[in-house]
Amino acid sequence: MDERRPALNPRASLRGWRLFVATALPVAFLALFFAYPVASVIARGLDGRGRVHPADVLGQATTWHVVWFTLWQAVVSTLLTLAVGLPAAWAVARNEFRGRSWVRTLVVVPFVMPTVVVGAALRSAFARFGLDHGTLHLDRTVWAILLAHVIFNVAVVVRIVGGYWETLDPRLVEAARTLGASRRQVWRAVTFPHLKPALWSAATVVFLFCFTSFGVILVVGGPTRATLETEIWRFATQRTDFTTAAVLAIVQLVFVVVMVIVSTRAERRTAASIGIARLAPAPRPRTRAAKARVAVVVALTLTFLLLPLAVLVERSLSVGNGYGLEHYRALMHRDDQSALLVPPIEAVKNSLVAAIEATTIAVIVGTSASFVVVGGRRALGRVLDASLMVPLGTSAVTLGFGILIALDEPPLDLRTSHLIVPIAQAIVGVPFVMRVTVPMLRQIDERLREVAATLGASPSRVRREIDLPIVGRALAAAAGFAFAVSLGEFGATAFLARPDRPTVPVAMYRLLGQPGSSLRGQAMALGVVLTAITVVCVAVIERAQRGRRVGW
Amino acid sequence: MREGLRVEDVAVRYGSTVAVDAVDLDVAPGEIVAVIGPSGCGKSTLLRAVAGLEALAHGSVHWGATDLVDVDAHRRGFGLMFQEHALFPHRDVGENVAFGLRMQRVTTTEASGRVRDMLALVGLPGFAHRRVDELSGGESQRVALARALAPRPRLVMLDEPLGSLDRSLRERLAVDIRTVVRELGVAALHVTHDQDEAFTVADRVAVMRAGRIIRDDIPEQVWRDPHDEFTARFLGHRNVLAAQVARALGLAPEADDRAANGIVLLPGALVIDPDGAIAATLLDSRFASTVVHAEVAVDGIGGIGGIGGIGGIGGIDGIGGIGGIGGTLHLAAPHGSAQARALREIAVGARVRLRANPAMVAPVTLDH
Amino acid sequence: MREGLRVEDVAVRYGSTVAVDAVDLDVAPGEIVAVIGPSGCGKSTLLRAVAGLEALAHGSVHWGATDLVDVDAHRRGFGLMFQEHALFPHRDVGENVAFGLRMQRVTTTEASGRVRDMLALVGLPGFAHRRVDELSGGESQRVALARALAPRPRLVMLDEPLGSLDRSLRERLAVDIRTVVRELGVAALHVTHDQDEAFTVADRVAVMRAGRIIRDDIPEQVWRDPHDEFTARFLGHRNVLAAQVARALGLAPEADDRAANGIVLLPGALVIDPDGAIAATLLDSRFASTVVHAEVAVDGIGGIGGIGGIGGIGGIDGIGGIGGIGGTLHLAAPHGSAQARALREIAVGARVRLRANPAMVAPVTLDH
Amino acid sequence: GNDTTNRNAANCLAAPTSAGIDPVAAANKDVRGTEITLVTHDSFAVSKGLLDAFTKETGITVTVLQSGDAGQLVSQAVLTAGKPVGDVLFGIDNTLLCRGLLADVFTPYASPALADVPDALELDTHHRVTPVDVGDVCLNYAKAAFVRSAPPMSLDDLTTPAFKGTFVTENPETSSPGLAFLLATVAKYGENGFEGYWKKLRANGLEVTSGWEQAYNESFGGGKGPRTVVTSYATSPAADLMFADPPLTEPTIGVVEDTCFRQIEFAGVLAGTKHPEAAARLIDFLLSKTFQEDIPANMFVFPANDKAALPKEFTSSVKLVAKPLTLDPVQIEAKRDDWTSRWTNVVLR
Ligand SMILES: Nc1ncnc2c1ncn2[C@@H]1O[C@H](COP(=O)(O)OP(=O)(O)OP(=O)(O)O)[C@@H](O)[C@H]1O
Ligand SMILES: Nc1ncnc2c1ncn2[C@@H]1O[C@H](COP(=O)(O)OP(=O)(O)OP(=O)(O)O)[C@@H](O)[C@H]1O
Ligand SMILES: [Mg+2]
Ligand SMILES: [Mg+2]
Repeated sequence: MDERRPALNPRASLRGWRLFVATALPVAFLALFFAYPVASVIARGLDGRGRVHPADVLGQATTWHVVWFTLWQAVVSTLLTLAVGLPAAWAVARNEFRGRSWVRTLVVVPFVMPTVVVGAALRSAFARFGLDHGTLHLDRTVWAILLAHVIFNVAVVVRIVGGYWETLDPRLVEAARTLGASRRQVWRAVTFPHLKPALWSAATVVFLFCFTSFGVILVVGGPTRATLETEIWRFATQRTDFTTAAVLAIVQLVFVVVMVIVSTRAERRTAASIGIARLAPAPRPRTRAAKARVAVVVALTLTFLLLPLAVLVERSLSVGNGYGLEHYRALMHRDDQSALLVPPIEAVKNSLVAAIEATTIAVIVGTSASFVVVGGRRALGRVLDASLMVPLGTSAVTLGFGILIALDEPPLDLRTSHLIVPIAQAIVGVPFVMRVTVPMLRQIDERLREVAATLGASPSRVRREIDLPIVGRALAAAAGFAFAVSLGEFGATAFLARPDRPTVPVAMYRLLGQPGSSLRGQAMALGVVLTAITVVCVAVIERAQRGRRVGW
Repeated sequence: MREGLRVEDVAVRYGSTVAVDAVDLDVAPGEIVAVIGPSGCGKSTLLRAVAGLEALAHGSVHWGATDLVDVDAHRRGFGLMFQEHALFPHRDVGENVAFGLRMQRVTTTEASGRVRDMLALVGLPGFAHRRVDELSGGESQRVALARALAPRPRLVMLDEPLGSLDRSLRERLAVDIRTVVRELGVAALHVTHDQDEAFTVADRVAVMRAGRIIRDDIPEQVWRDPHDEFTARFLGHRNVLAAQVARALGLAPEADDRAANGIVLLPGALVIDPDGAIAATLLDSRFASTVVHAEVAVDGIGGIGGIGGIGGIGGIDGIGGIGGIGGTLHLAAPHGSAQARALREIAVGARVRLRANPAMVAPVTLDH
Repeated sequence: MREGLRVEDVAVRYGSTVAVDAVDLDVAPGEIVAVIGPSGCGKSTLLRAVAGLEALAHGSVHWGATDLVDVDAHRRGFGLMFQEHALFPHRDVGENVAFGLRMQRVTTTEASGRVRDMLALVGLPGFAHRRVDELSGGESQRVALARALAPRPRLVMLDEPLGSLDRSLRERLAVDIRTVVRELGVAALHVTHDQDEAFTVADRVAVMRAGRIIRDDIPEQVWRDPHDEFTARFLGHRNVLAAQVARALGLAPEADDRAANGIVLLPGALVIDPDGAIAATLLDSRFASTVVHAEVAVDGIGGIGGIGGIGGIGGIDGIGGIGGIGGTLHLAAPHGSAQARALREIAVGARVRLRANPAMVAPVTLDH
Repeated sequence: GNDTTNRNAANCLAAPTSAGIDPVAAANKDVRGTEITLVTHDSFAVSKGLLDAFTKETGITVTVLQSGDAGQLVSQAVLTAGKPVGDVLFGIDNTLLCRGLLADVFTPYASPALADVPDALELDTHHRVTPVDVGDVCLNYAKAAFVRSAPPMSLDDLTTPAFKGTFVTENPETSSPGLAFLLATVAKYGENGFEGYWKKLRANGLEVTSGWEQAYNESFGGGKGPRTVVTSYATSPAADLMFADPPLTEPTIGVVEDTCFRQIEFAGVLAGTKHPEAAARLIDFLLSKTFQEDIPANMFVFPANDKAALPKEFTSSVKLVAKPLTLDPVQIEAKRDDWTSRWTNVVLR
C-alpha cells in the first residue's frame, strides 16, 4: 500500500526555504556568537601552555566543592523561586484587578537593580529584623544568596508561568470542581499538569541564571562563597590561568547541557494532548476571600521584590542629613563638567539603543527558532531547542573572552563593533523568548491552524495569523524581559571590550567606583532613573501588543 | 423541608447582558426536568449558576433547606456535564471518568468497575485507555456523560448530553439516563434542544426564552397546549394562526381563561379530504423521515396576513416569501398513511381540499 | 473531465485503526451530499482527508481532473467547518467570519458587508464585535458555520453544522444552507446525525458504517429501501424482522435480486385494526413530539427470536429485555390520526389486533 | 608560545626580542587621519574633550574601549596577544606588569616624554610599558570615629583591642586594592610573617568583602558606616572633598601613611598594532602635561609627570607618601597566587 505523505500538517509545515531561513538564522547565530567563541576560548585554555595540567584541576577537592555548591544553591534557589513566584503568577494570570498589568511590569524591576543595591537592601532588611547577627543571622550566608536569587528571578516565573496560565481553559477547572475537587485537588489534577511545560521552562531559565549567578554570589554571599561562575571569572581574569578556567568552563557546560536536555525533554513530554482553543479573560475575584487572597499575594510579592527599589530610592533622595532632589539635579547638570560621568542623557540613549537592538535580535532569532522547534523536523528541533538554552548557562567570562579571541578576523571582527553588546545581550534574550514561545506554540490547538488552512491561509500566513497573535502577549512579555535584561546589563557584555558608549549601568558603576558621598547619591538617582525607564519601556512593549487584539 | 433543588428568582448577568432572569425551578430527587429553549436563551448559564460556577446577580439556590450561596462548587455534590465536554487533556478516557470517584475516595477497584460500567453504558467499552484527543465528537461527548454520571451526584446536570449522537444511540441513551436517574434517585436537569429527547427523558419540561422560564409542565401537556406562539413554534408546530384567520377557517379558539388571540394547529389538525370545507393550492411537498411535509396556500386568507411562518424567531419554513401570494399552511402526512398516499397523487400547483379537525387545535397567545 | 469532487478508494489510518476505508464518493458543483452514520464511523475523518488535513493511507482525492495529493489544504479551496467549531480565540466574531475573506484579499468594505450578511443568515446579527468566549454553544456553532460559508469555497464541508441548535432554527438553517449552496453552485458535503436534516438538505445521502460508505443514494430511496438492517435501524425503522418471522405475519419478503433474509416495516406498515390478522398485546405506549410510540408483543413469534430491537448497535428501544415473553414490535401512531385515538383507548396489557400493510415493507439483509 | 606561563617569572623584565618603535620615525611619520584604539579598564576617565585636543594636534582619532577591572584588562590583552583589540593599552599596574610582559603583549617604545618622569617609576627598563600615573593603596579611617581615641597609625594597630571590629578590607582574590593591601602586608611582615598578621586581624574582627565598592560604600559607609577603617586609596580624602554632599572644607577621611602600597599604572603600545607610530604618539600624549594634569581629578591618582600641576583639592588634602611599601614585580608575579591562596586559607577558611 502506498503511504502518501500528508498534504498538510500545519504544525510540521515549516518547509522549503522558510524552514531553511528559520533554521539557518538561529543556527548561524548560535554557531557564530556562541559555539565558535566558546570552543575557541576553551581550546586556548587547554592548548598546553598553561601553568597547570587540566587533569589536576579535576583532581582537586575544592573544584568539586565548588561544583557541589553551585549545583545545590541553583537547585534550591530554583525551587524557592518557583514557590514564591507561583502565587504571584496565579494572582496576575487568573485574576482581573486594577493595576494588574502594572504588577506584571513591576516584577521585572529587580532585573535592572545593581547587585550591590540588592545586597544592600537585603542587609538593611536583615538589620531591621535583627537577622544581621546572632544565631539567626542571614547576612552573608547562603540564605542571603538564595533570597537574592528569588528576588531576581520571581519575574521569570511570573512571566513564563503566568503567561501560560492564562491559556488554561477555565472550563477544565470548573469541570473538576463540579466533580468534587477542592481547590488543592484542582491544582493537583488540572492546573499543575497544565502548567508543567511552563514550569519546566521557567525552572530551566531560573536554574541557569542561578547556576551562573555572579554578582549575587560575590556581593551577597561574601568572599567565602564560590561557584563555578565566580571561579571561572577569578581564574580567567584575576589569575590569568586560562587552563583552570577552561576546565571549569567545561564542567559548567556539561552540567548545563545535561540540564537543558532533561528539561526541554520534560517540557516537551508534559505538553497536553489537547491544545489551547480558548482564551477566556481572567475573572475578577468575586468573594471577599478571593479578593483578599489576591491582594495579599500581590502585596507580599511587590513588597519583597521592590524592597531593593525602596532602598535605592531612599538613598537617591538622601542628602546630608535630610532628603532632597539634589542628586537628581546634580545628574542633570553633570553634562558640562563630566569628569567621571557620561552625561546621563547620553547614557540613557545608549542604553535604550542597545536594548532595542538586543531585543529585536532576540525576538527575531528566538521566534524563528521556536517555530523550527515546534514545526520543523523533530530531531533538528530538539537539538536546537536544547542548544539555544546553553548560552544562558555558560559563564559570561567564557563567552566574553571567546568572542574576543574568536571574532578577530574581518569580516567578523566584531570585537570593537557597537553591535557586539546587543548581540551578547541577545544571546541571553533568545533563550527567554524561546522558553516563553515554545511551550505555548506547542499548546495551540492544531485545529485552529487547520481551520485557517482550510480558509486559505498558507503555512506562513497561519503562523502570522494564528501562532504569533496567540503567543503574542507572551512574546511581548518575553521581549519586555529581554529588554529589561539588556538594560540591566547581564552576562557577557561585562567581559567584552566595550566601545565607549557607556550605558546607564556602566555610568552607575563608574560613579560608585569612586569615594565621595554625592557620587554615590547620584549613582542611586541614576539607578532610579534606569528603573523608571525600564518600567515605562516594558509597559509600552506589552501594551502595544495587547492593544491590538480583543481584550486579550 | 424536603430534599431537592430549589432555584428561586435567580438572575445571572454577564456585564450588562442578563443571561438568566427571574428563574424559579424545583427538581425533586428521582425527577428529571428537561430544560429546552432556543440557542442563547440561557440554558447553560442556568446550569452553571446552579453548579456554583456563576455568581448570582439575584435570587437563591437551595438544596432542601440549605442555602448554597456560600457553598463552593465542589461541595455542592452537583455534577455538571459541559456542553463542550471539557475533558481533561492530561488524562485518558478511563481517568477522566474515574475523576469524580477519585475525589470521593472510592477505592480503586470499585472505581475501575464503575468506570467499566459507565463506559459500557455509553457504548464505549474498551475505551478506557484511549487518549481523549483520539476521540470522535460523539465519543468525546459520551465520555463527558460517563464522567458526569459516574460519581452519582445528588443532582446531575446534563448540558446537551446527546447532541452529537445519531438518533438511535440518542434514543437508547435517553432511556438509559432516565433509568439511571430513577434507580439512583438523584435529581436531574437535562438541557436539550431536541423535544423528543426531552419528552423521552423528562418528567417535566421547562421552556426557556430569553433567560426566563416561561413554562414548566409535564411534556405532553406542554405539547398539547403550548399556551403561546413561541412555545408552539419551538415544539415544531408550524401552523399558528391569528384568531380572525382561524375563524375564517371555521376554527375559532375555544373559550379559554387565557387571553388567547390565536390558535395552533397540532399535527393531524389539517387533513386532505375531498369533502373538506377549505379550498387551497398545493405549493410544495417534501419528503422527511417520518412524514411528508406539504405547504398549501389557503384561498382567501393571504390578505389577512395573520398566518405565521414568515420570518421572526419562529420563522421555520423559509418559504415564507411566498406568503405574499396567499397564506400558507403546513401539512404533515405520516408515511404509509392515506394522507401521504393522497398527497403523492396531487401535483404541486394543483387544487386541494382540506378539512380541519377542531380537536387538534389549541389556543395560544401570539407574539405581537 | 467535469468539475467536482471525486474521492476514490480512500483509506485513512490512525496508527492501526482504520478510520476511513475504501471510500468512493463524488460530489458535483451545486450538489449537496449528506454523510450520515453512527458516532465514530469516520465521518469527520473523511472530511479531514478531503480537506487535506489527514494523510491518505490509500486512494486519491480529485477535483475535476486534478489529483490533489500534492495540493496543500490552503490551496484546495475547500472549506471545512469543524465539529468542535475551533473558533479563533484571539479574534472576535466578525474577524472570525472575515478570516477566509481576508485570505482571499477581498476588500474590507466588501468583506464587512459579507460578514454582516452571513451573521444575519445564521441569526446572529450584531454579534460581530462579540468575543468568541462569550458565545453560547449554539451561537459558537453558528459563527463557525458563517465562517465556513463566507469565503464561498468551491467545496464546503460542514461537520454537524446544526447539531447544537433547536429544531426550528435547524430546519430554517438547513433550508438556508441548501439555498446558499444552490445559488453559489458550490459542492457540499454535509455531515449530520439527524436524518431529517439530511433529507431536508441533501441531494444524496451517503451512509457510513465503520469507515465505509455502504450506501449512496437519494434520500427518499434510502429511506424506502434501506437494503440492510444497519441502515434501516439507523434511519429509525424499528421493526426489522427475519424472513421466517415475516412469513409468520404474512409478510414474505418480495422476490428481489438482493440476498434479503429479512424485512423492515416502514412507518404505517402496521396499523391497529379490529379485523387485522395479527393478534398481540399492548406492552407500552409513549408520547413523543410527532407520534405516539407503542410496543406490542405479537403472539406466536416470541420463541423464534427473529425480531430485532434487542441489544446490538441497532438496539433502539431499551425495552428489549421483555423480548423474552414474546417478540415485540414497534408501532408509531401520528398525533391526530385514528391510530393514535385508537391507541389511547387501549390499556397497557390489553389485547389488540393489527393489520400489516405489505406496501410499506422493504427487504433487508440482516446483520447476522 | 606567548603565554605568561611557560617562561620563568624571573625573566619578565629581561630584554624583549622585538626591536620596538623608533621614536624619531614615529615623530616624523605623517599619521593624520589614522584611527587608533585605546584599550583600558572601567576606571579610566578623562575630562570631556580632552582626547579632541590630541586629535586636533596630531590628526589621530582615538576610540576608547573599556572592559572590566585591571585584571580583566590584562587577561584580555594576554588572550589577544599578537591580535590586539586596540593599539594602546592603558591600565596595567606593577602588580600585574610581569603577566603582560611575559605574554609579549607590548612593543617597546621609549617616549621622549619620559624625560619628565622619575626613573624610579620606569620599572621596565626596556620601555615596553610607560608609567602614566602613581597611586597608593592605604588604610583609610573615618575621622569622626576617632575624635576621642587615636586613629590607627600602623598596620600593627589594627590587631589591638582598640580596633576590634573596626576594619574592613577586600578579598585580594577578587579586588585590586585588596591585593595591594595583601602585598603591603607581605612587604611589611615578609613572606613568612604575613599570615601571622592576618590571623591576628581575623581574631580582631576583620571583615572581608568581595569588592571595594562594598567595603567602602557599605561597610565603611563613606566614613559614616559601621566599620571605621577600610582599605582604600591615598586620594580618598580628595575625592571625599570634591564630591562631598553637602560640601566640606576639611576631608572627613584620614589616611594611615605607614600602610600604603605603591601602585604604578602603565601604558604600552600593543604588539601587533597596525599603527605603531600613531600609537606611539598617543603614549607621548598620555605623558603630556595636558593629559597628566587631567589625571588627578578624574582618576584620583597622581601624575607620573613631575611637571604636571595638581588641582587644589589634591594639594590641600593628599599627597603621595614618602616611603610606601613596595615589592618587586618579578617577585609578585612569582608568588602572588601562592600568597593569595595562603591568605584565603588563613582568613576565609
Ligand atoms: N487522532 C486519532 N487517533 C486515533 N483514533 C482516532 C483519532 N481521531 C479519531 N479516531 C477514531 O477514528 C474513528 C473515526 O472518528 P471520526 O471522528 O471520523 O468519527 P465521526 O464519524 O466523526 O464520529 P462522531 O459522529 O462521533 O463525530 C473513531 O473511532 C475515533 O475514535
Ligand atoms: N461569558 C459570557 N459573557 C457574556 N455573554 C455571555 C457569556 N456566556 C454566554 N453569554 C451570553 O449569554 C446568553 C446565554 O448563554 P447560554 O450559554 O446560557 O445559552 P444557551 O441557552 O446554553 O445556548 P445554546 O443552546 O446555544 O448553548 C447568550 O446570549 C450568550 O451570548
Ligand atoms: Mg448552552
Ligand atoms: Mg465527527
